This record gives sequence, structure tokens and C-alpha cells, in this order.
Amino acid sequence: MEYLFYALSTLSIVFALYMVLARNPVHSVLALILTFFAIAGHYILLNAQFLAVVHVIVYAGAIMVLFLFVLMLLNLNTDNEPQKSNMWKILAAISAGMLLVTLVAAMKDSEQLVVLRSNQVLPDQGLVHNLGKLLFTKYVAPFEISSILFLAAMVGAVLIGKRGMQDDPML
Amino acid sequence: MFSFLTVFALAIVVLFAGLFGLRKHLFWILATGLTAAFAVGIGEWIGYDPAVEGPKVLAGMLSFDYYALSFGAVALGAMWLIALMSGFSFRHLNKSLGDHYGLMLFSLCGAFCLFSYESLLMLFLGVEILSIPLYVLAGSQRRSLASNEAALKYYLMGSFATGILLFGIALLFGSTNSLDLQGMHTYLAGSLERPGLFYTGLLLVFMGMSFKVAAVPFHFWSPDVYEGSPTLVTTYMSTIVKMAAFAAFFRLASTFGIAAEHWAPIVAGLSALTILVGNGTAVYQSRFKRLLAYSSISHTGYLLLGLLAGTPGAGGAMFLYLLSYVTATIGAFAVFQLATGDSGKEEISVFNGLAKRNPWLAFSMAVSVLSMAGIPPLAGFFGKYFLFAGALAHWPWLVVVALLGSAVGIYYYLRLIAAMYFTPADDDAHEIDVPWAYAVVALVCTVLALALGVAPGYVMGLV
Amino acid sequence: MAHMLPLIPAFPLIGFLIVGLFGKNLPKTVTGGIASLAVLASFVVSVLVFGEISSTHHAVESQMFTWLKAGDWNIGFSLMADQLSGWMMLIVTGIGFLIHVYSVGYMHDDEGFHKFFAYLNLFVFSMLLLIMGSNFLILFFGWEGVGLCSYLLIGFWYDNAEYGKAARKAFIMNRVGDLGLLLGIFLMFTQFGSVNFSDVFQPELVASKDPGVITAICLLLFVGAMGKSAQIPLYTWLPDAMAGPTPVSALIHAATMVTAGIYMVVRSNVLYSASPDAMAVVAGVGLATSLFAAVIGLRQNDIKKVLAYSTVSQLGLMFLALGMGAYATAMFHVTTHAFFKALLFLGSGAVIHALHGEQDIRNMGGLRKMLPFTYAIMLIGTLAISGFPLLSGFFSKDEILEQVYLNGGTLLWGISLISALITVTYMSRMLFVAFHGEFRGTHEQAHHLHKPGLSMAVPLGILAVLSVFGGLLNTPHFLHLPSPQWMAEWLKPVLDHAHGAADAHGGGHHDSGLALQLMAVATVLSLAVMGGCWWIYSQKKHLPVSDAAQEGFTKVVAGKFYVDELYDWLFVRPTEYLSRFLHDVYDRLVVDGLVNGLGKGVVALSGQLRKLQTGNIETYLLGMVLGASALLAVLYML
Amino acid sequence: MELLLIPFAAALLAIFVRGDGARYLALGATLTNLGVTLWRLVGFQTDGSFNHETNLPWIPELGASFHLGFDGISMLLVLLTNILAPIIVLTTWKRDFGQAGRFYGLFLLMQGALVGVFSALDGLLFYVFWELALIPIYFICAIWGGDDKNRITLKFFIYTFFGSLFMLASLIYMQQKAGSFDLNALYAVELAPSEALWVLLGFFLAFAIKMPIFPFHTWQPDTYTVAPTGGTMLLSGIMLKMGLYGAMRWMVPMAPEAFVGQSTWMMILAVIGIVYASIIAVRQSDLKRMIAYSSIAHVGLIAAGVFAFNREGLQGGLVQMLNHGINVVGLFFVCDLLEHRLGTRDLAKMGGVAKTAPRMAVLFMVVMLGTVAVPLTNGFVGEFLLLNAVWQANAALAAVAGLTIIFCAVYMLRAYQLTMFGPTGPRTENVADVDLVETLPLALLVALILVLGVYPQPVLDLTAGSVERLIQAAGL
Amino acid sequence: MLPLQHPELINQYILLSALLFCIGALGVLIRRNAIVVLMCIELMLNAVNLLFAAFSSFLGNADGQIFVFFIMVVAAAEAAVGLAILVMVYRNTRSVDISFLDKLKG
Repeated sequence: MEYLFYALSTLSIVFALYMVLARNPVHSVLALILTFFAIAGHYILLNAQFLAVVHVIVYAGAIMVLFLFVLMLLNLNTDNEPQKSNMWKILAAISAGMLLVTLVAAMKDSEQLVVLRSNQVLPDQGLVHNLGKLLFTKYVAPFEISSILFLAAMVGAVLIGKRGMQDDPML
Repeated sequence: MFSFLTVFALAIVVLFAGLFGLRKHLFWILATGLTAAFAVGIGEWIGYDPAVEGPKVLAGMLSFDYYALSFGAVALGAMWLIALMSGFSFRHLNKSLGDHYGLMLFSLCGAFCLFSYESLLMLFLGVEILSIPLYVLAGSQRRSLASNEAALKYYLMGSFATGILLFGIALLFGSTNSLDLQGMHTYLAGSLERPGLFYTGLLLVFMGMSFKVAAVPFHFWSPDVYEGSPTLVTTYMSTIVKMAAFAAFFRLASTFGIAAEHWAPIVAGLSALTILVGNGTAVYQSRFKRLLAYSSISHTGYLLLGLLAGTPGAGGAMFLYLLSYVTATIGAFAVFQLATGDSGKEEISVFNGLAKRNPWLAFSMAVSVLSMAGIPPLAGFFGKYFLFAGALAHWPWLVVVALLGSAVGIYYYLRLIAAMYFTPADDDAHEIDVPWAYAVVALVCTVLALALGVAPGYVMGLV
Repeated sequence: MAHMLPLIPAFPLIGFLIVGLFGKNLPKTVTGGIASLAVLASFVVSVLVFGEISSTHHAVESQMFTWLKAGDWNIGFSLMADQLSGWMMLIVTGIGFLIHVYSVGYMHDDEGFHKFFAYLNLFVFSMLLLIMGSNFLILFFGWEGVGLCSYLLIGFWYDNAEYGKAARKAFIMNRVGDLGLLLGIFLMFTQFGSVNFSDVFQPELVASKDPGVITAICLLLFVGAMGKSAQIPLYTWLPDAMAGPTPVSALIHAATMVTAGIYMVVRSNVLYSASPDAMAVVAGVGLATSLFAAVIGLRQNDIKKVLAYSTVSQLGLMFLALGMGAYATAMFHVTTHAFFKALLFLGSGAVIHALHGEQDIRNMGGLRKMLPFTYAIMLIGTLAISGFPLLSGFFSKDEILEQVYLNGGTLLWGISLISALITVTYMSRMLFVAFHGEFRGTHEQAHHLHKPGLSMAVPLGILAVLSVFGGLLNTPHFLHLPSPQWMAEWLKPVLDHAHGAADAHGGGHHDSGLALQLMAVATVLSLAVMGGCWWIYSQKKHLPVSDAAQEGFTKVVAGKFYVDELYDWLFVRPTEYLSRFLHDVYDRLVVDGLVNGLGKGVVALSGQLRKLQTGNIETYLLGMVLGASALLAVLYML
Repeated sequence: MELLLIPFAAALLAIFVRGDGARYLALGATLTNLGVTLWRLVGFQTDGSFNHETNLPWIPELGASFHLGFDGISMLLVLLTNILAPIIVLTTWKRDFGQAGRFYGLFLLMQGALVGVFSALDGLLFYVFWELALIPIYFICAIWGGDDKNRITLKFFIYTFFGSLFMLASLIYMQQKAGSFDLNALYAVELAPSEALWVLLGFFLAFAIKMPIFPFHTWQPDTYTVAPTGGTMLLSGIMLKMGLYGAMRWMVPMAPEAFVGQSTWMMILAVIGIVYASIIAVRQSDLKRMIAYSSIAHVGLIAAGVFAFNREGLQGGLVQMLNHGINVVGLFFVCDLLEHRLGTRDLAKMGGVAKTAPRMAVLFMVVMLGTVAVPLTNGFVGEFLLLNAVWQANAALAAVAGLTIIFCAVYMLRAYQLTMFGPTGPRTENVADVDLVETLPLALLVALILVLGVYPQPVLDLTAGSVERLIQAAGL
Repeated sequence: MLPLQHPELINQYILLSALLFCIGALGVLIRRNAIVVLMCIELMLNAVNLLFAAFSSFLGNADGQIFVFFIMVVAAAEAAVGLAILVMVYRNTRSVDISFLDKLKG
């Protein structure tokens, strides 16, 4: 199965790069969606089936559509996004490259991870049944609390998104 | 825990009250609710018994111990003062007042998570609950370009930093097989040889927190956002948000104290850099909010010393410092709001001759500013004292840097004093009408700044 | 008698307080009277004390209170009177009283009358403290006190800025000496653990100390003496001090204060005798000063300046005597000098008074006929100082010359004789130019001559008598006058322990024939010189030319060898330049510049740091990424 | 304790007093405090033990307590503070401060803080009072100051604050070694040589700046010149003694061995300051500035004596602190009188005042003589002991330090000449003599100058025991 | 699958996520369009998600997957708020170019 991993990895990297480098924002969106699909493939490889499904629905289905929607709304679906100077791009590339190098270098000698592995094999840990149980027992508090997050995000988005509040001149 | 729930409930009540047009009563609802939450918090504090109840509540996710409860009470108190100031700041708001209050309270909920988290998941959620309403609040003056810019900058950089934080958490998870602090403890205690993965994760998490507390080089957002946001939001950000972030940061640092030799030098470096850049840049500022932003960065630098102390008393020192810093900042912003009024002027010159016009206001401001500068016997001095003293044994050079930074700090704090006391007022300046709410804020802040100096040890024992 | 001791300085102090505080509201006669009476009272008590000493042969001492007790120091405020200070007390109070009386007349028209007397009383008080102190610190009190009074009185006419300058110069030069004295006291204290005369002046103790240290003490003390007694190099203040009223010049700058240095050396004779090197220095400085000042005196035309240089020169002579170990001789000359120099000054004061402030002898002339009494006075004074046989100066000066010959050899004797002859020259010149020939002053002066009143004439008369007969105090044995060498005998208890001192064989051990020969040589030469002067200035009516017309060496002499200019150039100006430099350049630019530079550096740094905050999100993000990689790199290296 | 409470309470009260009442309040409070101080002197134990101790718990976590006590040294300086305070109030009696309440409120606050500094027996308390003293004087200087006050006072504040931060660092370090801020506990700490050196330097920097000694003095002339004269008097008369006192009580006994190794160059700095400032003072044209420089010179001598740290030096230093306070207040008062009468401080524009204002001239003369240290004035006692102390430590240095005797005469006589003597000019023709309100403080100062000069022993007796104990504590 | 057959693949997963993370960061740095920048941040978050999932699988610990859900939740909420802010900015400036937002500085 290793080659499947490498294939998916290659795909995700290529699409990710394309997303970053594409001139047209819409192309970027599409490339990102493809990247997400590749990542979903990884999830399946990793025995995280439910996660893969949710991932596709939430990201590819919801978030990216939202992005696309906004892009269209703001009429930005053209190739003429202003570009930064090459100098800057090179600088940025070097910086990002340095980040990668230092990140990887700092994670040296990761072999010891193996010690932590549990010997139990849990082929079904990524299934909805298992995850649901976890979510509503151990993680019930964060689950509830994340509602605050949604509420806040909703109120916030409405607050600054809605048009015309004549009675609030500051807005 | 119950004060946390009270705040959450209050947020929803306020939101709906706003929706149903109870504009006039919103403030009182808010005030009552906050008072109730505060009272509940105090009750919890008094009733807290580590032996009986056990420290973990909410399934090991949040733990409302003395530390969390004390910080929570301070945050509620600060929120209460900010609410008092809102009557004036938000006077132009009509329908959306409830939304503003609601968002602030939501954010406060995030702060509560940060005070009490036991799991990195809650840390992450707390950070987000704290931040997301703030992105909105920063941009709440929708017509103001500055406000827009502040919101976008805050949002973009905040999200970026969240990415870093998450990557770090992921690495920690991978290397320790755990997400909660208890698990980390166990892991740390059990293994002497720890992989680079672990330290990298830890460092990335620290970077994420550094962003929240605005430590150099992750501080860039703060001056711009502080300046662009509505003043009240800036007040909120520079007090409650900073306090929450530091409370969380300290919890983290004390958890990983055993591994300090791998992160302490880096934090020390960050601290030194932060002190230098914060103080150094503040010297040049002429706009008040920006000045306070840089000063706040420098305070971050001092507070980072508290992470290094590695002594049990360090939490108390952080608490004292944050308390003194929060009161002083609120006091300063309150006076600033009054001084600048509707003019929208941000220059320090709005304070010119304030001592002649409103001597008590000027006095309050002076106390706040001197407390921030760390002049004894004000609260800020003792905050600094305990932080510096804690770090002195292991980081003498850093303490020297911090002292030098304080000396530089005096320069710009005194400029404010000089403006109020030694510079004649502008021609059109007149005596400012002080609304009662502001009088209360100024009084509370001044009294606290003076009183904390009398019994700092007691305050430190609270956490 | 001891309980009366504090009264002696107390009277003038009380006089000072009364006159100083209330004098302005009292009539002048009352003011002058109180002041004079205060000194008179001191004099009377001094005489009583003197009598006591002469009958008991014991010193009288009075402990008043502990002035300072700190660390190892324990200094009592105590006074004492022994033979030496007893004698000085008489001179100070006696002559002081005469001059007070004289001043009542002399200062009568001055608006600062009461102030003047207050200062004079204060001076007498300080001087008495100086000579009566029983330790070096009390001596130092008086020492500085007289310096202060000298300052106040030189600058008495304070609206004249030049006088103020002269006063300051006097004080400051004295202070230079005082520093030496103070350091000498310190060194003495570290050596002896005390500065009480009775503790220090113990020959055995002194002998047990390192001679080098003793020499150092002596030299430091002598620095003080140089300042107070106007010796090279600290003499230049004294001629300038003539800016003060003439009675002041007489009292302070001739009779009493300037001899304090001699008093101090005599007082410390135990130390000096133990240090031949210090003695040599004292003698050398004395001789040099004597000659140098005398030469300058040759070309002075201000009547008071002539007397001033003469004083410097005579003081040099006294130090020469001290250097020879002839302490009693020096004291003898102090006494006679006090008489005749006070006389001369007061006489010149009478002249100046008569001529409404004229002091230049070239503008006088022929006063012999106009002011016969004053002429007589001045003549006596001049003859006395010139060593005219049997007058006071004759004895004292010849004794010094003799001692120099005996202890210093022919060369020194020759030089000091030359110095003495020069003295004769300028004194005669002054006398003849001023009093002989025709009057060269203005018509106005001639017709409004102020003849000295009674209050001025009586003291002059008394002093004249003393100048004539003062020599009898210490006549040589070979003249077979009653009580020969009285003074040497009198001072013997104080000097007794001075081993190897010249006075020890002052009694008849030496060759009377030699003494007589020396005396004869000196007298003949003096008379010849005086005659020559009479020929030149009285008969040929030779007039000193104006300063501008002088050239060559005479110009240098008239310019006082440009020592003032030299000092100005060496000390005053460099200090002033340094002061400006330090303040305007060094302090402002370097020391403060560093401080301000630090501040400016911070501000400049701030100006640069804020540029980091570009406002552009991209740079912020870049900064964050770079920062993150840097931190990761650090972690990697840790 | 009530020595502290009286000024603090009065300060609080003064803020609320409108108009001239504040003057009377301030005078009353300072006189009361003086009275209490004098009363405290009755039955005072001069054996070096601490009298009238107050010890209240404060921050037990740090071993910091509100611990006050008065030994001879403290008492002397408290006495200085409380004697000068009413005199300074009197000297400012006729000055218009706009709102007198604010000025006197700050003034009294300062007085309380100074008393606190001199009597604190707890390191942290000492530091708190130390900084507390800085705030009111900063306000006084900056509110009522002259030209360019903002910049100069800012520099003053930052400079001195900067120094004291290092003292704080040393104190914290000591506290961590001792576990307590108690004076005796801090004395008892044994430091390794390298630690001791740093602790010493931390203290030294703070005190050297406060005194100030060369080369940390540059804030001083500017600040003295720009401050209102009342403030200048506080600064020069009392506040700079904080540095000297601190060196005595806190610096040396903390790290005596390190101090012994370093004392020579400290003394050299002090002595350089003497000569340096004296030379500068010689040509100053601004009277106030000249006094400021002269003050540096005098303080340099005191510092040199204190750094010699022998009995003579400490005793002399203490007595001279008192004397310098008295003299310099007198000088600044005269300067203030002249400035208000003539409208200038430029010496070149004065002259001949003695003719029109003889009483002032006489009083000024005595003050000047005290400054010049003529025997039988107070200045001599101190200078004598101090020079002797330096002499014992290093004879050559004493010879250089002794130059102060000469230079001080040079510049003081020059100043006196240029102000009082000489011909009267257009400015000085109609100068009014000092009136009763002005004579009173000046005469009091003059009386002190003379009394302390003739009979200094009581002061020396007051401090002898404490000095002895201090030297023992330092083991020197 | 991973835990069963190829535990050593965890290193490759870590590398992959790091790479994706850095590509995201690169995008953040070089793009001027705020929406694209947002997308790049989403990519970074996804890199994290992948890492969590990999660890979860490797360690046999489902907590990692739970965490991923929360990240998704947050990402969604963040995206909503972010886009609202963008729209607001666009309304005021007619642009979503982040380079133009540099009024606040110094």
C-alpha cells in the first residue's frame, strides 16, 4: 500500500503548490479542493473513514463553496490578481523553505515515537460509532463549548456582514 | 464553573435582549449579570476545597481551581469596569449594542476556558472563542478604514498563528500520546529521553501563545490592531485578552517546567527581545493607543520572565502583575476616552493641561501610568518586583535587560505625565464632564493601584 | 589666673558683637570707644597674666570645653599663656589698642565706621585665639580667623572692585598656606596621636620619630607660615593688601597677623630643631624673600607699597633668623618690627590722611615743613628700620646678622647685609622724596592739609617712643646695659628644650669682639648708604621717573619682577580656561554627552525600530515566519 | 512613626486646602514634626541601638516588614530633614505657586518620604521610600520649574531612577540570599567575592547618581537651576543625602570585603568630582548654577570621607551632611532673594547689594563663610574630619581633596564679590533689604551655622555610637 | 492500515504535513489576494489535520481524530467570520488586496 501513500502525497503536494502558484483565484480554489480530496484519501488510508467523509463534506463541500461564492460575489475570478515582485517572492520562498528545513531539523530522532505505540490494534477506531462515543463522553464539554464558538461566529458574521444599519452611524 | 456558565447565559440573555429592543436596559442587565457572575465566582472561590471536590471538573477538560477562579474573578471585575465605560463608548450604538455586549461576553467565555483548561483541546478552543469575537469587534466600526484594517490584520495573522499553534499541538499529541496536561505530566515524568518532535511541538505551541500575548517577533499585529480598533475594544484586548493569554501560557509553562532547559533559553531570548523592541519603539510614539500598544508589548516581555521563574510563587507573581497591569490599563484608557471625547484625536496632546482642568482625572491617570512604569509603592512596582526577583537567580542578565527596559519605559510614561501636568492646555480645551461611570472606573483603578502596594503578598496568595 | 584667660579673647569678641550688631545706631565716639576699650581691657588682663607668668614661671592654661571628639580626635577648646604667647598677647593687645585709638581719628569720616571697628575687634579676637590656643587646631581657628578679618578689612571699601580683588587674593593665597598647615596638622596627628602643644613638643618623642616625617611636618607647617607671613612664593598678596585702610595695614599687615607665621615656627621650635633640612628651607626662603622684596621695594612709589615690601623683606629676615635657630632673636625682631612698622604705617597714614588719599611719593615732597610732627615720626621709623645706632631696629637687626654670621657663614651674612642695606636705601628714598625738597602736590592739597588730631597723634607718639627704646628689650651683653638679653632669657622656658639652637649659647659664650665688629661694619655701611640717599634724593632732588619711562632691569623691578603676571599666567588663567573648557566642552559634550547620547541613542533606535512596523501584513507575516524558523533553529542547536 | 504620619497626613490635607491656608498648614505640620523630633531626642540612646522602633508585618512572603527605627545616624538625618522643612516653608512664604496646596502637599509628601528613607530598617521599605521621594520632587521641579523644565526634569527622573533600579537588583539579590529584607539579616549574608562585587556596584550606581559624584553628576546642575528654589533646597539640602546615607547604611556593610577592594577608585572618583566641580564653579556666571556645582564639590568631599569608611569619615560625613544642608539652603535662599529682586541670576548683572541691603549682605556673609568652611562655622568641622579621614586612607588624595579649601574660597568669594560688593548698578540701586519673613529663616540658618561651628560636639555624640556599630557591622 | 503494516510511514506523514504546512505558509507569504491567503491558511490547517489523523492512527488513539473535528469546526467558524470581514473590507475599499492595507503603521 506504500505506493498508494506516495501517490496521494504527490498529488496533494502538486495540487497544493498549484493552489499557491495559480494566478487565477478560482483555479486556486479548485486546486485546493483537489488537495482536500487527496487528503481525504490519506484519511482513508489511515483508517479514519468517518473523518474522511466529514472532511469532504465540510471542507470541499461547505468551506470551499463559501470561498468560491465570495470570490464570485466580489468578482475576483480573473487572472489579473496583482503580483508581488519577484524579489519578494524569492524572499518568501526562502523563508518558507527555511521554515520547512528548521521544522524538519528540529524534529530529529523521531524513532523513539515507536515506544508510545499501543499494542492494541484498533481497526475500528475511526468509525462513527467509536468516535461518537468518545465525543459524547470524554469530549462532551468541548463539544458543548464549541457551541459558544459557533454562536459567536454567527453573531459576528451577521454584525459586520449585514448591510445598512442606519440607526448605528458608527457601523 | 458556575461563574463561567453565568457569563455564557448572560451573553445569550444580552443577545436576545438586544434583539428584542431592550436597548435602554441592556447596560443594567449586563451589570447585574456581571455582578452575579462575580458573586458566584467569589462564592466558588470560597467554597473551593481541593481535597474534597477534586481539581478536575467537566470531564478533565476544565479545572476551576484557585488559579482559574482568581483569574476569572479579575476578568469579571475588569469586564465590569469595561462595561461601565461602554455606556459612553457605545452610546452611538442602537440595535447592535446587544451584539457588541454579547460578543464581548463570548470572548470572556473564551478567557475562562484559557484560565482553566486541562486539555490542549480546550486551550485551542479557548483561544478561538476568545479571538473570533474579537476579530469582529476590532472591525466593528465598519465604516472606519482603520477599524477594517485592524480587523483584517488581526484575523489573518491570528489564523496563521492558530495554524502554528495547532501544528505544535499535533506534534505534542504525537509524541506524548495525550492531549491533556495530566497526560503530559505523566509523559514528562516517565521519559528522560524525549524526541525532537516533542520539543518542536512544544516550541510551536509556545509560538502560538507568543502571538496571543504579543511577544516579539509575533507582536506585529498588536500596535496596528490596538490603534485601529475602537478604544473600548482596545481596552478589552489589552487587558482581558492579554491576561487570559498569559494565564494560559503560564499554565502551559508550569506544566512543561520539567523540560525547561529546552525552552527556557528561547523564552528568555523572546523576553529580552520583547522588552527591547516594546520599550524601544514606544519611545517614538506620539499616539496614545499606539503608545500603550508598545508599552503593552513591553509588559509582555516582563511577564515572560514569570514563565522562567520556575518557582511555585511565580503564578502569584504573574497574577499580581496582571492585576496591576489590568487596572492601570483600564484606568489609563478611561481617562483617555474622556480626554479625547468625540474629537477622535489620538495624540498624546489630548492630555495637555489635564491637571489644571480635571486634577482628579489627571491624578488617576498619573497613578495608572506610574503604576505601569513600576514606581513604588504602586501596584505595578510589586508586580515587577516579584517577576524580576523570581527570575534573578537563573537569569540575571535578563533581569538587567528588564531593568534597563524599565528605565527606558519611564521615558515615555513620563511624557504622559508631562503632558498632563507640565504642558499648558490647548486653547480650545475645557474642563471635561466626567460621567459617573467613568468616575467609578477611575476611582477603582486608582484605589487598586495604590492599595495593591500595601499588601501584595496577600494578593499573590490568592491563586 | 587661669580663669581670667578666656577673658582676653572674650573682650574683643564682645566688642565685636556689640559694635557689629548695634554699632550702626550708636554715635561714632561710643562705637570707637567700646571697641578700643574692649582691646584695652584685654591688654590689661594680658598684663596681669604676664605678671603672673613672670612671677611663677609657669604657663597658664584654661580648658573650656571639648570642641571635637570623634574617632581618635579629642580636641579641647582650651587656651594657654606661656612666655611666648604672653609676650605676643602684649604686642597684639597693646599695639592693637593704640591702633584702635588711632583709627577713631583716622576713620572718623567713613560711613563704615562701626563695621570697621567690628572687624578690628574680630581681628584682635582671632589673633588672640591664634596665639593663645593650646593646640594646633585652636591655632588654626585663629589662623583662619585673622585671614578672614584680613579679607574683610582689605576689601573694606567694597565698592571698589580692585580692592575686592586684592582682598580675595589675600584670602585665597592664605588658604593655600592653610591647606599646607592643615595637612601638616594631619601628619602630625598620625605621628603623635595628638595635636596638643604639650603632647607634641617633647624632644625625646620627636627624636624617636622618623626624621623625614618630622621634616615633612615642618615643611607643611611652613607652607602655612609662608602664606600667612607672605614669604616666597606666597607673598604677592601682601603688597596688594595695602588696599585696606592704613590702620589695618599697620595692625594686620605689619605688626601682628603677618608675624603669625613666625610665632608658629617659634612655637614649634622643638620640631624644627629636630629637622635641619626644614631649618635650611626656612632660612633659604627667608633670605630669598628678604632680598627679593627689598629689591622690589627700591622701585615702588606708593608710600604704602614701599612699606609693604619692606614688611615682606623684614619678615624674610625673621625667617632667616628662625632658620638659623635664633628663635628669640626672631621674636625680638618681631617685637621691634611691630613697633617701628606700625609707626611707619600709621605715619604714612597720617600723610595720606593729610593729603586726602594721596599715596604716590612723587606727588609729595617738602612735607617736612608742612607736617613736622609726622615728619618726625617717619624719621624715627625710618632710622629705626635702617638700624640707626641704639634705636630698636639697630639691636634686633644686628642680632640677626650676627646669628647669620655665626650659624650660616660669611656668604649668608653678606647677602643678608646687602638686603639690610637695600632696606636702608628704599626707606631713605621714601623719606627724602616725600618729605624733603619742594611740594609737588596740588594747590588744593597744600591748603587743606589735615593735621593729625589728638587721637592719631598720641598713639604715634607712644609708638615712636617704643621704636626708639624697644631695642632695650634684648641688648647684647657687651653693651653692659641692665638686664641684657632679657627677651632671650624670658623666652628660654619655651625654647629651652630646643637642643642645638643658637639661643642656647646666646648668653656670653660667643665672641663679643666679633659681634662688635659685625655691628660696626653694618652700622657704617648703613649710615653711608643713608647718606648717599640723602645726597641723591634730598640734595640733587632726584625724582623717580614714571613707570612708563623705565627700562631694562629697573623696569623689571618696578614691575615687581612680573610675579603677579607669572602667577596669573601659571595658575589663574589656566584655571579659568580649564573651567570654561570643563563646563562648556568636557562636561557638556563628553560627560553629559555620553548621558544624552545614550538617551538620543535610544530615541534614534526607536525611530529605526518603528520602521519594522511597516503597516504591511506581508512583512509582518514574513517576520513571523522568519522568527519561527529562527526559534526552531535555536531549538535545533540547543 | 508619627514623624512619618504627620507629613503624610498633612500632605493629604494640603491638597484639599484652598488658597493660602496651605502655607500655614505646611508650616504648622513641619514645626510640629520638628517638635516631635526634638522631643524624641530627649532620652535618646546614642549607643548605636535603634530607638522608637516600629515593626509591622508587610509582605511576609519576602520577609519584608514595615520596620522603622532611629539610631544616631538616622536621627541626625531626620533632624536635618525636619529642621530644614519649616525653614524651607518659610523661604517659600512669599512665592506664588498658583495653587499653594499642591506645592505644599507635594512638599510634605517629600518630607515624609525622606524621613522614611532615613529611618527604614527594611530593604524593600527603604527602596519604596527612596522612589517615593523622587515623585514629589519631580512634580515640584516640573510644574514650577524654569526654562526647558520638561526635558531637564525628565532626564533627572530617568537618570536617578535608572540608577536606583540597579540598587533594586542588588537588594533583590541580597534578599534571596538572606530570605528577608531585614537590615540585620542582609548584613549577615556572606557573599562570594564575585557576587559581592556586583551587589556593591548595583548599590554604588544608585547612590553615585543620587549624590551625585563625578561622572554621574550631569543631571544635577541643570535640575538645580531649573527647579523652583524650594525644590532646589529639597534636592540639595536633603535629597542628595539619601545617596550618602545609603552608601553608609546599605552599600558598605552589605559587601564590606568587596568595598575594601573598590574603595580606592570610589574615593578617586569623589575626589575628581571635588576638583572638577570646583574648577567649573570658578567661572560660572549663573549664581544658582554656581551653587549647584559647588554642591557637587562639597558632596564629593563627603562621599570621599564616607568611602574612606573610618570613624572620622563617617562622623565627619554625617556632621557635614547636616552642615551642607544648612549652608546650601541658605545659599539658595539668598540666590532666590536676589533673583526675585533683580530679575536675574547672572552674576555679571549684580553687584553692590551690600550697600542697599546690608542685612542680607551680613547674613549671606555668614552663610558663605560656613560654606567656605572657616573655622568656628559649621562647615569647618565637617571638612576637617572628612579631609582627615581621606588623609588616613590616602594622603595624596587628601592633598588633592584639600584643594577644595582653596577653590571653594575662590568661587564663593567671587560670587560674594560680584553680588554684594562692587559698585551698585541700575538693577541694584533700589534693592530692598530682607524683611522679617525673609530674615527669619536666614537668621535661623545663620544661628545654626555658628552654633554648630562653635560647639559641634552634641552632633558628634549623637552619631558616635551608631558609627561605631556600623563599622563593626561592616567588620572594618 | 498504517498501524498495522507500516508504522515507519509515520515519519513520511510528518514530513508530508510539514511540507503541506510550509506550502500553505508560502502561499500566505506570496499571495496578495486576501481570499487566497485565507485558503492557504486552510491548507495549513489541513496539514495539521492530516498530522493528527496520522498520529491517531499510529498511536491507536482516537483523540487525535476528535481533535480534527474540532479543528474543522473552528475552521468553518473562522472562515465565516473571515469572509464577512473580507466582504466588509471590500465594500469600503473595493479591493481585497492585502498590500493596500498599510495605513496603520509605525
